[in-house]
Amino acid sequence: MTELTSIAISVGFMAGLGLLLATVLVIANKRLFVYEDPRIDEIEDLLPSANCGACGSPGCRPFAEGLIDGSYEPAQCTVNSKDMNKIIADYLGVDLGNREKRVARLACAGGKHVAYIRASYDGMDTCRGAALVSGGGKGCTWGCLGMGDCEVVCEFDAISMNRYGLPVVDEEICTACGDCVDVCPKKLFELHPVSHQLFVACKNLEKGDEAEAECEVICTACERCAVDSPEGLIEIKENLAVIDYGKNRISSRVAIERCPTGAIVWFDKKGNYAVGKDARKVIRKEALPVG
Amino acid sequence: MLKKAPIEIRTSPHLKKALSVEQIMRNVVYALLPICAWSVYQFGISALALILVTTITCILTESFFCWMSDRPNSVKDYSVVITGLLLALTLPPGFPLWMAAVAGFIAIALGKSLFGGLGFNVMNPALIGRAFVQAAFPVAITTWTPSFVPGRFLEFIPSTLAVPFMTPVDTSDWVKEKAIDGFTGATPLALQKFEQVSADTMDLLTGSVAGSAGETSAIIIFICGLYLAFRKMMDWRIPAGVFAGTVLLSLPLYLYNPEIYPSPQFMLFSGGLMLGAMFMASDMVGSPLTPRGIWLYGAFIGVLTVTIRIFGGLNEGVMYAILVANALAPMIDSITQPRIYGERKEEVES
Amino acid sequence: MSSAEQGTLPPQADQPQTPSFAMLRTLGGVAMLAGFLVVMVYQWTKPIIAENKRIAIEKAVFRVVPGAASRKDFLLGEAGLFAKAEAEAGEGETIYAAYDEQGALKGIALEAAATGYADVIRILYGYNPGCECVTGIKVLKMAETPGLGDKIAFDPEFLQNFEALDAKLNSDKSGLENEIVAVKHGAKTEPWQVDSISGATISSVAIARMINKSGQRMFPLIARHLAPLKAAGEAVQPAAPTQSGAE
Amino acid sequence: MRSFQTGFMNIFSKHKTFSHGIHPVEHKEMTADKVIRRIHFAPTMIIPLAQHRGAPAIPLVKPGQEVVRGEPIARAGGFVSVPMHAPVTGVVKAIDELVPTAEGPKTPAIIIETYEASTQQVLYDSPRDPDTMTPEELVQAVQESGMVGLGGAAFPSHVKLLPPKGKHIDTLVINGCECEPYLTCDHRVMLEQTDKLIQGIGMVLKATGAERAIIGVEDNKLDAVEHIRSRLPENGNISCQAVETKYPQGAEKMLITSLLGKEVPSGGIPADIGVAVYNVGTMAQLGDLVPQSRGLIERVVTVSGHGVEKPGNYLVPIGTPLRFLLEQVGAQPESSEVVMGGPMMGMSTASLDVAITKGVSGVVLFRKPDEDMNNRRVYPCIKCSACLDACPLHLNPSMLGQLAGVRRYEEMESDYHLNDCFECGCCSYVCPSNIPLTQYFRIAKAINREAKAAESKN
Amino acid sequence: MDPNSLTFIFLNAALINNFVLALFLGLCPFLGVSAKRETAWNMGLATMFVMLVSSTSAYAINWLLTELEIEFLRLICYIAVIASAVQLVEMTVKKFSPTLFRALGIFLPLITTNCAILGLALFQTFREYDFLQSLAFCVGAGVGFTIALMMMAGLREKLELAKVPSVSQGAAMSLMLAGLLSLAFMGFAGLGGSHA
Amino acid sequence: MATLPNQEEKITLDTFLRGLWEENPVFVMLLGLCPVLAVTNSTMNAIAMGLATTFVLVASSTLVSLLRKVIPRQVRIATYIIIIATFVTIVDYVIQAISLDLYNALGAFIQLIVANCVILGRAEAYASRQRLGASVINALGMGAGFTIALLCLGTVRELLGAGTILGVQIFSVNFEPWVVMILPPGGFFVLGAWLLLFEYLKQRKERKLLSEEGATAHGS
Ligand SMILES: Cc1cc2nc3c(=O)[nH]c(=O)nc-3n(C[C@H](O)[C@H](O)[C@H](O)COP(=O)(O)O)c2cc1C
Ligand SMILES: Cc1cc2nc3c(=O)[nH]c(=O)nc-3n(C[C@H](O)[C@H](O)[C@H](O)COP(=O)(O)O)c2cc1C
Ligand SMILES: Cc1cc2nc3c(=O)[nH]c(=O)nc-3n(C[C@H](O)[C@H](O)[C@H](O)COP(=O)(O)O)c2cc1C
Ligand SMILES: Cc1cc2nc3c(=O)[nH]c(=O)nc-3n(C[C@H](O)[C@H](O)[C@H](O)CO)c2cc1C
Ligand code: SF4
Ligand code: SF4
Ligand code: SF4
Ligand code: SF4
Ligand code: FES
Repeated sequence: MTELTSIAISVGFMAGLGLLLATVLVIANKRLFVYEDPRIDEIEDLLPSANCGACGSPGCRPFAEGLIDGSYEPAQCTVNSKDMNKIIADYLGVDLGNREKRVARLACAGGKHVAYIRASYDGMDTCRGAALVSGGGKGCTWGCLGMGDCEVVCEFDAISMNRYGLPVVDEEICTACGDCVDVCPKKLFELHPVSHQLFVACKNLEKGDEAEAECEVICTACERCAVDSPEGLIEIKENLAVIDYGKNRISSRVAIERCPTGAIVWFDKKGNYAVGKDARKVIRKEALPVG
Repeated sequence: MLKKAPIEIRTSPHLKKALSVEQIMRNVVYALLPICAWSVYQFGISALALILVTTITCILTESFFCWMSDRPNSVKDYSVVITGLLLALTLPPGFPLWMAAVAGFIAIALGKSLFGGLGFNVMNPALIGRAFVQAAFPVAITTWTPSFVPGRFLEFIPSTLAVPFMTPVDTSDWVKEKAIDGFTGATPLALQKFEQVSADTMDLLTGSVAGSAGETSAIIIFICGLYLAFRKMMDWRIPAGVFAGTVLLSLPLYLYNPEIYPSPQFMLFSGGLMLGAMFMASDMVGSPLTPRGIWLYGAFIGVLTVTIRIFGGLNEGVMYAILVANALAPMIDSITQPRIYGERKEEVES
Repeated sequence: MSSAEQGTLPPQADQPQTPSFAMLRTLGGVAMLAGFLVVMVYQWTKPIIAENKRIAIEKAVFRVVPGAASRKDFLLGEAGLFAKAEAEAGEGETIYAAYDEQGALKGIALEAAATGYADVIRILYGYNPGCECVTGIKVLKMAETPGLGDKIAFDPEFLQNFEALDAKLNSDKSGLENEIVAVKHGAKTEPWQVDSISGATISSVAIARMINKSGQRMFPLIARHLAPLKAAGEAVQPAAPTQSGAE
Repeated sequence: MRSFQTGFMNIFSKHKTFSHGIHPVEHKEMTADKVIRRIHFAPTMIIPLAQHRGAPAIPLVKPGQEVVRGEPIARAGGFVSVPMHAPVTGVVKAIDELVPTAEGPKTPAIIIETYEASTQQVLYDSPRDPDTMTPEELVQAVQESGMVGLGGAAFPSHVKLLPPKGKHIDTLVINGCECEPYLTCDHRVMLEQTDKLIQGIGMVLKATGAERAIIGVEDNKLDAVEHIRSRLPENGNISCQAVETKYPQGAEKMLITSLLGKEVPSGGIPADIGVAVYNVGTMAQLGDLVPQSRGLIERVVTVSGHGVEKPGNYLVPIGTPLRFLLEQVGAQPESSEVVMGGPMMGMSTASLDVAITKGVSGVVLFRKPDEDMNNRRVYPCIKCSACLDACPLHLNPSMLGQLAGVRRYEEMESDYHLNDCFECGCCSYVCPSNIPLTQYFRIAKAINREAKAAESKN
Repeated sequence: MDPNSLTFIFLNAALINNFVLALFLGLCPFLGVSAKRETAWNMGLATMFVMLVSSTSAYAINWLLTELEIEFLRLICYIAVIASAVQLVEMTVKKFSPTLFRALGIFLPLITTNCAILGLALFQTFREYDFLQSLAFCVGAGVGFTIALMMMAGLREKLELAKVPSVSQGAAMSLMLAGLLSLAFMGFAGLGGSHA
Repeated sequence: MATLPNQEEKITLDTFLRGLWEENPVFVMLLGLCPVLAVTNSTMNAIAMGLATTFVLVASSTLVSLLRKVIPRQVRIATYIIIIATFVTIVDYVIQAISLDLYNALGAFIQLIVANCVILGRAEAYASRQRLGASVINALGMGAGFTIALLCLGTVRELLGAGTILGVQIFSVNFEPWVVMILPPGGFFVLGAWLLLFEYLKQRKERKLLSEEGATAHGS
């Protein structure tokens, strides 16, 4: 067949094919259209996809959906960078929303150098494991076992173990995801707004001498903090000082000043804490002997 | 009282069976030594050199990668020695040493260290090493030399000492000069495949045939395997499964047409099947966990081996069969999870 | 989709109207354009490609039939011998008759195929009715292992087998006197045997098998239609169709 | 497959058994022939209020109050709970003192100062005839006696007398296996308190309305079997059978399978298949206490291990401080680990100030040299499937362990039956890689439990 | 065995010249969707389905084109038709069976234009298979693809539990695994070929 | 990350370089692997395939970018595919015209360029949103990146697998070739090895940075 016919045929054929496909697609689009909001994907792209749950939703995609139907505020994602959240806010035409930064705080100050070790644990190097074996080797059965499950679990590397085997939270980085709260077998972590500056770093329920026999920075329930601070801010429950954060406004440093052990502490904005001046000075650097 | 030492606390159970990994591995090495000795007796210093080279390369590679990925050096657990020995046993006696070294390196690097070392490898390292060189140097790995050559303890097989990365010399004239009567350079399996002549079972058992160092003496291998099985250091179910699978497929074929299809006993005792079943399929790391899975795995290897040998392009299939089975192991496991004590019927369905 | 417009889109928008015409227009137009471009390129390259192909075949034919200078294509089958030009497909296998300058039939090139080690191997081989022997082979397509199976294409020692591979017809001209078989490397004793490449027995066997198979079928036919094949050489025009069984 | 194995094994062992399980070294010879001896009363007694499964008991006494040996000092805190009785005659020092426990967390306990002068006789009883009592009265009596499972679980015994609605108990299984190495207290009880044992069984038969009772004893205690058989009542509804010596033959599920060939449904309790399991010690004590309407104030404890100078079976008042007990039996200086219970399931304790509670069937002391077993190098799982062949419940410990290694706990529960594991320790025992599998599983369970609790909260 | 027999075509496509491990077709989905076993399985099914669609439609188009003697438009037509056919299927499934869509549908766009699908169509044309042969070829390819995918997924799931060195995690690992698999698959070479 | 998709970016050197390294289609995005592995058993093929792909990439990007305003969303994929297929067909015939041997060597993979995810990906993700210049330059970059990747594999595989590069003997004549490198597994292994190498270097760099920042460094 001649070249021209061939050209004609092919061009015609293609045109036909193109139109055919187009019609099919048109019909398809009319008949079989299922709408889903494309913004979900777009926002999800803008989220860190850490799926940590710090925002309070199961993961990043549900959070994105929540953002669109307004059940969440962009700033609730504590992992994302500020300006990123800003972009999302503008994109959705909602306001950023701002909630106070929360951080994880450890209710134990009994490092190796001040807390008495009753038995040497030999086995899996995890707090969970140790806690299951007669509660672990530590004299204070409420205290931190210092094997760093929390350090491991923190996806953001906000926790590092110090030389005395106590986890230290870097409040800059902490996103209050709460993983460490869940993982700690002794339930020593609590999530607090940074404005909660007064804090009792102990959970031991014993009192007096037998308490002090176990740890030098233990709360002995001597009640000084409760007496010194404004009415009702602190009261002693089960031999332990408990702060009523409802009255957080009236909290102040005076509460910690006469604490003999330094079990109650005052956090500054940067996240490092101070003990009262009457607190027994700990000069020991090395760990206490076992047994 | 008790105050001499501080109290110690441990988790239960406080008793422990004596058997430990390094013990198992050490015994496997013991079980392999007689086989190595026999192959040296058969093929002379070439075999010896081969064994040493592979083993040493494996050890060096292992230590190197442990150092790279700062893991504790895991040479002490002997598993890498096993890898080296088994690798050597699967290679032709005249295999150039430099190629053997390549095989050893690949076996550990690709087969083991890549995945994190002992226990994490998904396929049998030794066989990965062999499969690699078989694909890389198909000619060298299919050129066989006769056993019991006079003066084998004094001189190397010429191809053994090939210059690294260079082609080995052709051994055929060396074989002629050695005047081994009617040695065709073909393994019993090759002969079977291409000329339909089955070697005599007795020869296979005693190993007076061509073949790789470890595949020519079924009887010794079998005995050494039994030793492991009795020491409960190797799972007898795997070799049993392999043998079962082999017979299962080859017997009907044989009965159907004895002319072209080899006999089951030939299938069992020829080639690497015995070594493969006893020492390589039985590598627990690559094999399934569940009881039924283990049987399935063994049988599958047997069947696949026969299939490849009879219908495939290659005349030996054990290696590939085991590798494929390793790859299938996770799936076998997941479909053969054991029914647990007191499991209710409806749970079994769901 | 620019997210600006998305931003204005209400969260639960019902389906947006489909721009039917735009879709038809675009797709149709683009398709037409495509068709045009392709056909143009096709028309332009067609002759060149055809030429390339011809040269390729010629090269192959002349290689397997030494001393050939020109070729004619025929279809040969039970139905008879036809010049390729006016025959419809399916009346036989394509064979290439090769002639020297004087137009004397130097030999005939045939195609054969069989499964090798990796995949199907296709070859072109030359057959000389005069000496009743195979005069050469050329591998057209294979996927054999490089450095091993693929030696069948160039290994001189192996190709030597086919420079004068005996393919005598048996007495009643119904098939080959003796089968063409491959034997292990260095075991060749008879002129109709093929000396395998060691380490590539399978590939070698495949070659021998395919030549034997095609030879058993085609050589007798060729013998029957030798005259017209020869004649085609002298004739300036392609030979007229000669009915089979004429002689 | 399983039934095949079971049958298969029965060919070899002459006695009934279950499939899988292990054969650890027994070490029972150290104490098997030591008759039960009473030890002195400690100067102070520690009675934790929660030393049984279920709700803790509620104190009835006040500090400074005098108590007589056997007098109730705390009442049951609910149905699944039992009262406590004074183990000595003395004076109450405190009623909510926080004391260390073998489990770990400190719990409130009643502290009693012993009167040296007192003869420590139990004056606090009133004889009665069990045969005249109705089942209801019997159950009542059992609870009042403060009886809990002495086999280890310390589960209130009376609860097991009243099966859940719709269940009827037709068979009693009396657990005299004592499969734990070292322990021999049940063995001695079977030899020395046979009549009490049989009497107790009779009472429980009546209370539950069960037709028959089978006493299962491992075949390393055939003397006990003979002895019991010689004393059995002729009406033949109580029988005594030997079962293969194999750990954990004593686990109730295993014992039921061995004796009756039935399986307790996964996640269920023996009552689901009409069986209740009681330990022989439990029975013997019931047979002793109920007729005199006394309370449980002492139990037989095997003190053994190479760290003990005078290993033996001792009748120990509930509440005796561990430290005092060890002083009595003499602990060698180099002994460094104290295990409460058997070495397979018992946990070592971190403090010597814990009390001997109702659930403690043995105390085992290890010396440093004995422990070389424990601190071996841990390798990755080599998939040897030894653990699968050991697990009496046919779980897949290897897979469970690997999942635990990467903290995929929910999967362990949903896909690999984590919650069926009763922590017998067989898998850890056989694992050539020395992986602390059982410990992994305890951790996983704990974490899952907390996760669930959190779920239900919000 | 006869190279054109249906069995051989099937075996060849499934094992000997496995699409992924020997011919390098469809690697993107192979590496992308082989992390979990059940997704891999669904992916396999989806692929097999799409292959059927493409194989049949390719067969039809090729016939039409040869009739019109415009074979040079083959590629365009193949890809265009296959793509829109699959898209159609996808939308239908999405509309009428959301569950099925969640299982298989999500993969369809991924597959539409991948090498395996188009390669299938092209190869069956080059090799001039008739309809039945094309079918055998297509099923074989699908099965082979699924097997490879499942093996890969199994191994990768197993390695999820391993302490893999940080360097070799991720794509490199997957490729090496694929390499090992294809090494193992070399054992199938010449299956059914050697015995005439 | 902070750029929202709707901004048309202005042409910078990065527009081109991106394709070479941090968005390299093969080593980073792992797209279009099939041709990469299939045809790299010799350097020649690698080059040819690289050029062919680049051509299609550029041409189709041009057309798509030109038509981006008139193509409705619903038919964009179909349209892109047709456009791509057209150019592939053209390349296909041109190569046939140039050299049959090369054509046979590359096999079906020339036509399979259509299916190469990179090209459609570019059209969809970039060309359909950017102005002509940007698209072309970016396409060129991508093509170059693709070609470089092909070369990385091709040279290694040919060198080890045959002892030659572009057919030229590199090692001594009786160098024993590693056949496996030209076989399918070799393809996977070599690419895997490259990725391992890159990953190793990357991690070593990071470790250096960390140690410089000191122990207080946190990755966030
Ligand atoms: C990686 C590899 C590639 C192979 N390639 C071929 C091949 O292309 N052709 C062939 O005939 N045999 C091939 N073989 C098959 C073996 O070489 C087989 O042993 C040999 O064909 C048997 O012939 P022989 O008896 O001369 O050794 C290959 C084997 C392997 C392991
Ligand atoms: C949480 C829990 C609940 C139980 N509930 C019952 C029950 O309702 N009825 C019963 O007869 N036994 C019940 N048991 C008793 C068990 O069947 C078993 O006898 C007891 O746990 C001691 O067994 P062990 O030592 O093997 O753990 C329960 C046990 C546990 C741990
Ligand atoms: C692994 C394991 C081993 C056990 N071994 C024994 C044992 O040797 N002797 C025993 O009386 N109870 C043993 N038990 C407890 C029994 O399962 C069961 O709880 C007990 O016999 C119930 O009787 P009780 O409630 O009177 O203690 C064991 C439990 C487990 C989980
Ligand atoms: C019975 C048995 C067989 C073994 N077989 C092999 C083997 O075939 N190849 C190998 O590399 N290692 C083998 N090993 C050693 C070890 O399991 C192997 O190195 C692991 O695969 C390394 O992770 C074997 C070990 C045992 C106990
Ligand atoms: S806080 Fe809790 S988790 Fe962290 S180290 Fe202490 S005990 Fe372990
Ligand atoms: S794990 Fe704890 S420390 Fe780390 S981010 Fe979450 S809350 Fe903060
Ligand atoms: S501890 Fe659990 S998993 Fe291990 S053997 Fe016992 S029951 Fe099985
Ligand atoms: S016994 Fe230990 S090593 Fe063996 S499979 Fe079980 S966990 Fe793995
Ligand atoms: S290139 Fe993506 S599937 Fe082949």
